[in-house]
Amino acid sequence: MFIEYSEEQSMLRDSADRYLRDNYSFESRQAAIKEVRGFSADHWQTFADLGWLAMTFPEEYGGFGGGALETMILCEQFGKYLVREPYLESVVLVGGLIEAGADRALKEKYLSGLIAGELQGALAYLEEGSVADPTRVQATAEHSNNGFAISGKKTVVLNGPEADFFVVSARVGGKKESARDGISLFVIRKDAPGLSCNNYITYDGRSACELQLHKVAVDKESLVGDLGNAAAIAGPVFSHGIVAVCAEALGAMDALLAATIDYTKQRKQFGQSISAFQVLRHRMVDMYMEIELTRSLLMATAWKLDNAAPDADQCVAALKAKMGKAGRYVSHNAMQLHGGIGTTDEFSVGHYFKRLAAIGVMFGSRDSHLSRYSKLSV
Amino acid sequence: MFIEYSEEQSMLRDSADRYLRDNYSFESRQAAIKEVRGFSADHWQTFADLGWLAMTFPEEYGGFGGGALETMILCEQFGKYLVREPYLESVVLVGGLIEAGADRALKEKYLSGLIAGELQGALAYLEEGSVADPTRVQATAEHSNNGFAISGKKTVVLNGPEADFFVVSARVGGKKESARDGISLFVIRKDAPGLSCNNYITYDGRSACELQLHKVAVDKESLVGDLGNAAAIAGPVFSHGIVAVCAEALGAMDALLAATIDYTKQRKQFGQSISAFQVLRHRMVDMYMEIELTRSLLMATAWKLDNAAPDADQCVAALKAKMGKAGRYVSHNAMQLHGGIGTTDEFSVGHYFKRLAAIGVMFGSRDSHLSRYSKLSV
Amino acid sequence: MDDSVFRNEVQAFLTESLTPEMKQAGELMTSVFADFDVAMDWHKVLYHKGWIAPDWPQEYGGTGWTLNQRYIFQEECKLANAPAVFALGLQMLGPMLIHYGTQEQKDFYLPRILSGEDSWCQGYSEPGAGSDLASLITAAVRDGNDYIINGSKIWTSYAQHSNKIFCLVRTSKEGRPQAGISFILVDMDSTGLSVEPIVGLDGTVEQCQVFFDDVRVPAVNLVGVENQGWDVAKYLLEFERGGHNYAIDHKKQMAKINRQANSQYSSGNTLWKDNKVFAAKFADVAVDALALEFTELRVKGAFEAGGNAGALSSLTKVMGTEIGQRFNELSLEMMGEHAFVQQLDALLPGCEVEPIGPSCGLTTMAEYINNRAATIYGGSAEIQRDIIAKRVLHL
Amino acid sequence: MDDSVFRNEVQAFLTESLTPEMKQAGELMTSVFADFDVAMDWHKVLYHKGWIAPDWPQEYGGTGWTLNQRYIFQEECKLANAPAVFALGLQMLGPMLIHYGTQEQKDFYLPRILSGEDSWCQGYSEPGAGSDLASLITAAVRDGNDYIINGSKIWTSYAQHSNKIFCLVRTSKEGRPQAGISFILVDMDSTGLSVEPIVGLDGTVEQCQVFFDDVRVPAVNLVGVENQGWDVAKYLLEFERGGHNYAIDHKKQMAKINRQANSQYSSGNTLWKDNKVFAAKFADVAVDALALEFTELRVKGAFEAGGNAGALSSLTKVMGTEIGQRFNELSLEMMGEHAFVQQLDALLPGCEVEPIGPSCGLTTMAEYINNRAATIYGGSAEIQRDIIAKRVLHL
Repeated sequence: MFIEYSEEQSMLRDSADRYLRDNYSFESRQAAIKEVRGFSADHWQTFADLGWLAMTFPEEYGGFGGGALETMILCEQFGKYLVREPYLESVVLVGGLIEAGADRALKEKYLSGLIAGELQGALAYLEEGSVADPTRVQATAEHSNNGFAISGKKTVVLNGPEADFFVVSARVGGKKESARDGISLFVIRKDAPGLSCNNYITYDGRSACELQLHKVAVDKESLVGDLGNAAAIAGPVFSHGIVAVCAEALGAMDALLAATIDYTKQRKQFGQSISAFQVLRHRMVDMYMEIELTRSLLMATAWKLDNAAPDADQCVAALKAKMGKAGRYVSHNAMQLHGGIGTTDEFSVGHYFKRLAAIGVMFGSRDSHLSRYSKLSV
Repeated sequence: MFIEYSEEQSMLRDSADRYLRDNYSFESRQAAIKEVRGFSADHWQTFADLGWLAMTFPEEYGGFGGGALETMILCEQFGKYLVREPYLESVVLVGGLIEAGADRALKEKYLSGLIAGELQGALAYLEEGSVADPTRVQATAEHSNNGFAISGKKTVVLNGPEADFFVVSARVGGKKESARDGISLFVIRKDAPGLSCNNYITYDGRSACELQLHKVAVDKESLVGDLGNAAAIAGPVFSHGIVAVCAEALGAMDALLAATIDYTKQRKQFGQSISAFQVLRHRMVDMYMEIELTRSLLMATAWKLDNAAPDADQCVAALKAKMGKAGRYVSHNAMQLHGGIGTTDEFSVGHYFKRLAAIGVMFGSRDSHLSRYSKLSV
Repeated sequence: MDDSVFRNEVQAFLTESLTPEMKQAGELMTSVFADFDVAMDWHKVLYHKGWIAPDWPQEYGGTGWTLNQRYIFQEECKLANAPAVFALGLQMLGPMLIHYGTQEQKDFYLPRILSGEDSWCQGYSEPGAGSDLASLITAAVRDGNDYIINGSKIWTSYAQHSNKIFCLVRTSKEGRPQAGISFILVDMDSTGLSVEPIVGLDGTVEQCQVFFDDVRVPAVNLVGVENQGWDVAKYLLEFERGGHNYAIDHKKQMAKINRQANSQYSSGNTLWKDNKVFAAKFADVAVDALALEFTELRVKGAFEAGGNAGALSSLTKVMGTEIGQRFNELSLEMMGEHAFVQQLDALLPGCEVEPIGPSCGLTTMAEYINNRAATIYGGSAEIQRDIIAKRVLHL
Repeated sequence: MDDSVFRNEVQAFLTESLTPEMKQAGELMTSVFADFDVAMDWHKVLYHKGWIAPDWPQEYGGTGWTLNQRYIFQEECKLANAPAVFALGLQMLGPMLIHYGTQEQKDFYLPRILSGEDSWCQGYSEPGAGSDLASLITAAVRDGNDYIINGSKIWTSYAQHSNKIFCLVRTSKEGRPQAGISFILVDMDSTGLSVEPIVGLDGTVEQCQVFFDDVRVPAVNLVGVENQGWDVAKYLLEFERGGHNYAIDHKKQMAKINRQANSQYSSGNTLWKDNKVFAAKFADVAVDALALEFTELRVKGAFEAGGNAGALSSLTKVMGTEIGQRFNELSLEMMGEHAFVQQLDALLPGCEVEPIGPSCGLTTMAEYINNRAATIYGGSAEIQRDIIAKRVLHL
C-alpha cells in the first residue's frame, strides 16, 4: 500500500539529500549555531527556492498540494543532517493551522509569505505546569470592540524569537482550564502592543521564548478556525506535526546507527575492533530493529493520513509512542557505544542525542500516546 | 543489620541443605509426582521430625518461636530443591492465621497437629474473576443458631485435596463484594456436611481444588480473628507468606543460574563452549544481578518484619514486585540459554521455570505490589 | 477480485465448513500445533476445496492468489479459530521438491502432500547439533542402491503422527562441515527407525527423538546432489522464516486478552480493561505488534516487487516471537492463580470434561510455557541477531 | 555514639555551616561535580571542622567514624544540598599515597590535600586508551634525576581548576602492556604542560585534555616502584568503585522527582503524582533503588566483617548508574518541553538571573544528558559485566 514512492517523491528525497549533503555539514551547522541564534536565513531562502516550503500547501495559494508523505520525506532528511531550520514550527504547524482554519484574506496574507520564506511563524500554545497538553489553557481572549483582547503567558514557544507572527491559543469560554472546548486560535503580529518575549536558546541548538500577553488587541479576522473550537483544526495539524518530528527522528536514528557502526569498526580495544564484541553487535542489531519498526509505522501512518484512513489517528498515537521508545534506545546506545567522545560538543552523536531527547517529549510523552492508543483501540 | 545469621540460623540452613541434597534429588521428586498427588507423606513426617514445621510457632504451643528469618532460611532451601511439600500452605498460611487469630482451644486443637505433621490445612480465600485480591469475597457467613452457615465457592485452594481442614474467608457484613471490612475467617473440617471439593493438579506439580460450600454449619469457636475483621490478621500472615515464596524463588533462581553456568560451559557450538559468547555471559551477569538485588531486599524485609520496623510493609511490597521481575528474567533466560533441553519435562530447568511462574502471580502481580509500594511511600 | 470480496468469500467458506469441534481445536491450541486428528480433518476439507496450498505455484496445486489474498486467508482462518494444519510437508518439503526434486519425486510426493496421505516431519537437529546444524553427525553410507543411516534426530515435531521424515544426513566427512551433508527422504516405518516421545513442560507430547539404527533407504530418495544438502536446508530455513505472519498470531492473542480483560478483575474490584497500568503495558506491546504488522507488509511488498527481503525476515522472526511472548506474560498476569489448573483432558477437542475455573484462562499457562520455545527453534533469537549483524549491518 | 545522635549532630552542623550559596550550588548540580569555587569554600569549612576526610585513617586526618556514620554523613550532606567536594585528591590519591607513598610524599602531600591547598586531577585515559587502559602510550623517559613526559591524557575532570595531576605513564615497552606502566605526580604549572577544555553537550566544561610536551618531572615524584604502576591503578579503581554510595544519589533524585510530580501536570489536568502509569514506572525504579540500597549495606557489612566485597562492588556500580539514568528519564518525561531551556547563567550559584520556566526543571535536561556518561567512565557498564562474568561467575 505505501511501499513505493512516486517519481516526484523519490526526486524530492534525492534532491533534499543531495542539497543537505553538499551544504549542511555538521561542522558548518555547529559554526552557524555559534554565529546566529535559531537558524540560517540563507538556508531558509534556499529551502524556499527549492520549493520545499510550498510542498504541502494547496495549489491555489501557490503550493504543490502534497501531504504527510511529502512532509515525511523532507523531515527524514532534515533529521539525518540535523537541520535546525524551523520547518516544523513555521510551515507544518503555523502554516498548517492557517491553511486549515483561517479565512481567505488571512491565508492570502500569510501563506504566500511563508512559502516564499519571507515570513516566520511560531505556535504559542504551551503553558506553565502542563506537559504537551494543548487543552490546558489559562490565557484568555475577551470580546472587545470589534475583536478580542488576549492576556496570558505562553512558555516554550519554539522559533518564537525569529517569528514575525504568532498563532496563540486562548480561552474564549469554558471555565475549566483544561476543557477541550472553548479554546480559540489567533494570529498576532510580533509588534502588537502588549506582547513581550523572553528569548532563550534550547539544548538542541534552536531558539524559543516565553511570551507574555497583556490585553493584546486583535481583530475578528485574526481568528483561526471556528470560535471556541480550536481542537477541530489543531488535531489534524498536530497529527501532521507528529509525522514530521517522527520522520526527523527516523533520519536522526539512521544517522546514529551508521555512525555507530563506523565508529565501532574503527575503534580498537584489547587488540581488536570493538565491533567484534558480540554484546555491541547485538546492541546495534536491536537499534536496527527499533529503527525498522519505527520506519514501517511512520510510512503507514503518513499514508493513512493522506488517505484519510479510519485508523489514522490510532496510527499517529502508535507512531509517537514507538518513536519515543526507539529514539531513546537508539540514542542512548549510540552514545554508550561511542564512549567518551560521544559526550562532547564537538562530535555529532551528542547533538542527535539531544534532538531525539527533545522530540521524545514533544507533542506528549510516550505514555500519553499509549493511553490515547488504548482509548482509540476500544 | 541483617547480614549475619545467628549460629542457630546457620545450623538450620545447613541441616535443611544437607537433608534435601541427600534425599530430595530431582529424579526422586519427579518419580514422586507420578506416584502421589500433592506431596510425599514421608518427607513431610521427616520435616516434622527435624523440627521445621515447629520453627515459627510460639513455644507455648510446642514451637521454637522463630520468625520471618527462619521461614526465609527454610524456604530458600525448599526453592533450591524444588520441594513441593505444602509448607507455605499448611504451616505459614493456615498455621499462621490460627496462631494469629484463633482462640486458645482452637490453637491447641490444631497447632500441635500441624507441628507434628499429622494435620494438613489449606487456605480457601480466592474467588472467581479476581486475581489475588483477598477482599473480593462473595461467599457469605450467615448467623444461625449458635454459629454460622457458610455458602459460596472458592477457587484455587492450594493443598486443598490433601487438607484435613480449611480456613475459609466469608463475608459477614458489608454489602460490597470487594469491601475490606466485613470479612471473617472460619475453620472448617473437610468432612463438614455441605462441603465438596473438585480436585486437580497444577502445572508446578502440586495439588489444588475448587471448594463448594452450601450452608456449611460451623460453631462460633471456629471463628479465626475478630468477626468481620479478617484483614487485621491476614495482612501480617500474607506478608510472612510473601517472604516465604520470595525466599523459595530466590533458592530456585540460584539453582537456575548455577545450572545455566554449568550447561553453557559444557555445551559446545561452533567449536567452543557457548559460555564463551559474550551475549550469553552478560545475560548470566544480569541474571546474577537480579538475584543479588532480590536477595538483599529479601534479607532486609525478613529482618524488618521480625523487628516490626515501620517500613516493613513497604519492603514486603517492594520485595514481591522485585521478585516478580527477577523471577521472570532469570527463568526466561535460563530456559533460553539451555535451548530445547530446557523445554522438556525430564530436565529440571523447566520445573524451576514453572514454579517461578506460579510464585510470580501468587499474592498479587508485580503491578499490584508496585501500586501498593507507591501508596505506602507517600 | 477486490480484497473485500475475497475476504467475504473466505469468511463464508469458513462459516460453512468449520465444525464446532474444529473451532474448539483452534481455540484450545496451546502452541503452534493443533490436535493432529482434527487438524487433519480440516486439512481434507481444504484439500477438497482446492485451498490447501495457497503458497504453491498454481501448476502444482496452488490457488493462484495474490500475496494479499493469501494473507487474508491466513488471517481469517486464524481469527475464525480454524485449527492449524500440520504444515511441514506443505510449507517446507513441497516448495523444496518443486525447486530441487526430480520429476519422479514431484509426481509421487506432491499430490500425497496435498491430499494429506503423507504427513511429513523434519529431521534436522541432533542432540549435539542445534543452532549449529553443520556439526550434525547422523550418517548415511552408500551401500549399492541404498543408503544406510545411523544416528538420531531430536526436536522432531509430531513425529508420532507422521509417516515420512525428511532429513539432513552426513554423507561425507571431507572439507568444511557444511560440505558433506545431504538431504534425504525416509519412510517412518523403515526397519530400524524408532520414535521416542519427549514430554513437554505442559505435560503433552509435541516433540520426539527419532533413532536410526541401520535404516536402509533407497538412493533415489536423495533430493538434490549428494553432499550439497546444505543449500537445500538453507533454502528451506529462509522459507520457514519469511513465510510466517506473526501479526496474525498477535491479533488472535490480543483478542483473547481483550476477552480476559473484560471478564476478570484486578485488585480493587476493577475490570482489567479499566486498569490503567495494565492498559499502558498492553498498548506498549500492541504498538510493537502494529509496527511489526506494517513491517510484514513491507516484506511482502519487497517480495512482490521481486526484491529480496531476507534481512527483514530475520527481524520479523525475532520481533514476532518476542512480542508473542510479551502477550503471554500479560495474559498470565491477568489470570493469576486461575492459570495454575493443569487439566489436560479439558484441552482435547471434543472432550466432555467441564473446565475448572474461568474458561478464558484454560490455555494461559500452557501457552506461556510452550511459547518460550519460539525464540529457540528455527534459529534462536541470538542466532538471528548474529545473522542480522553479519548480513545486514555488515559487522 | 548512637547513630541517631550522630545524625542530629551532623544535621545541626549542616544547618549552621551551609550558606545559601552553597546550598544553591548543591541544588544546581547537573553532574557529579559542583561549581568549583563554592565547593572549595565548603571544602575549607569541612577542613576546619576536621570532617574533610572521613574515609582516611584517623592518624592521617580521618574522623574515626564507623562505616555507618560515614554513610550517615554522606547522606545528610547530599540531602541538605551541600555541594560535592571535588574529591580526587581525597578519595583517590590520598588513600593511595597512604598505601604506597614514601614518608616524604605522605608528609608533603597529605596535609595539602586536606587543607585544599592542592587540587588533584587524574591522568589515566588517553585518546586511544579508554576502557583498555593497558594500551596507554604517554611515555616518561628517565633523564638524570628527572623523567621527561610526552603524550596526552583525556577525560581529565576539572583539570582547569587543578594545580596537580596524578598520571599513569609508560616507562617501559617490554613484557605485557601492563608491566611497563608507572604512577607519577606532576605539577600542572610545569613547562610544556597545557590544558585544553572539552565542551560537554550541556555547554559547560568539566572535562579536559591535558598535553605533555617534554614535561620534566623529578624522579622522586614516582609513587611505588617503576613499571609497577598498574597495581597502584588497580587499587585505586577498586577504591573508586567500592567507595560510592549510589543509594544516596538516588534519594536526592527521588526527592526532586517528587517535587516535580507535586507541581507539574500531565495531560488531562492531573498532577503527575496522581498519574497511575507514571506512579507505577516510578515505583519500579524506586524498588530497584531500594534493593540497591540494601545491597550497598551488604557490601558495607561484608567489608566491616573483614571480607572482600569486590564482586558486589561491580554490581553496585552497574546498577547504581543505570538506576540513576532511569530516574533522569522519568524526570525528563515529566518536565516535557519545559526542560528544553538552556540557560547556563541561571545554573551558576550566586547568579542573579531569573530562571525561565519552572525552577524544578532547570537542571533536568542537563542532568539527563550528563548522566549518560555514568555508564561510560570508571569502567563502562560493558566492562563491569565482563569483570563480573570472569571474577564472580567464573565464566
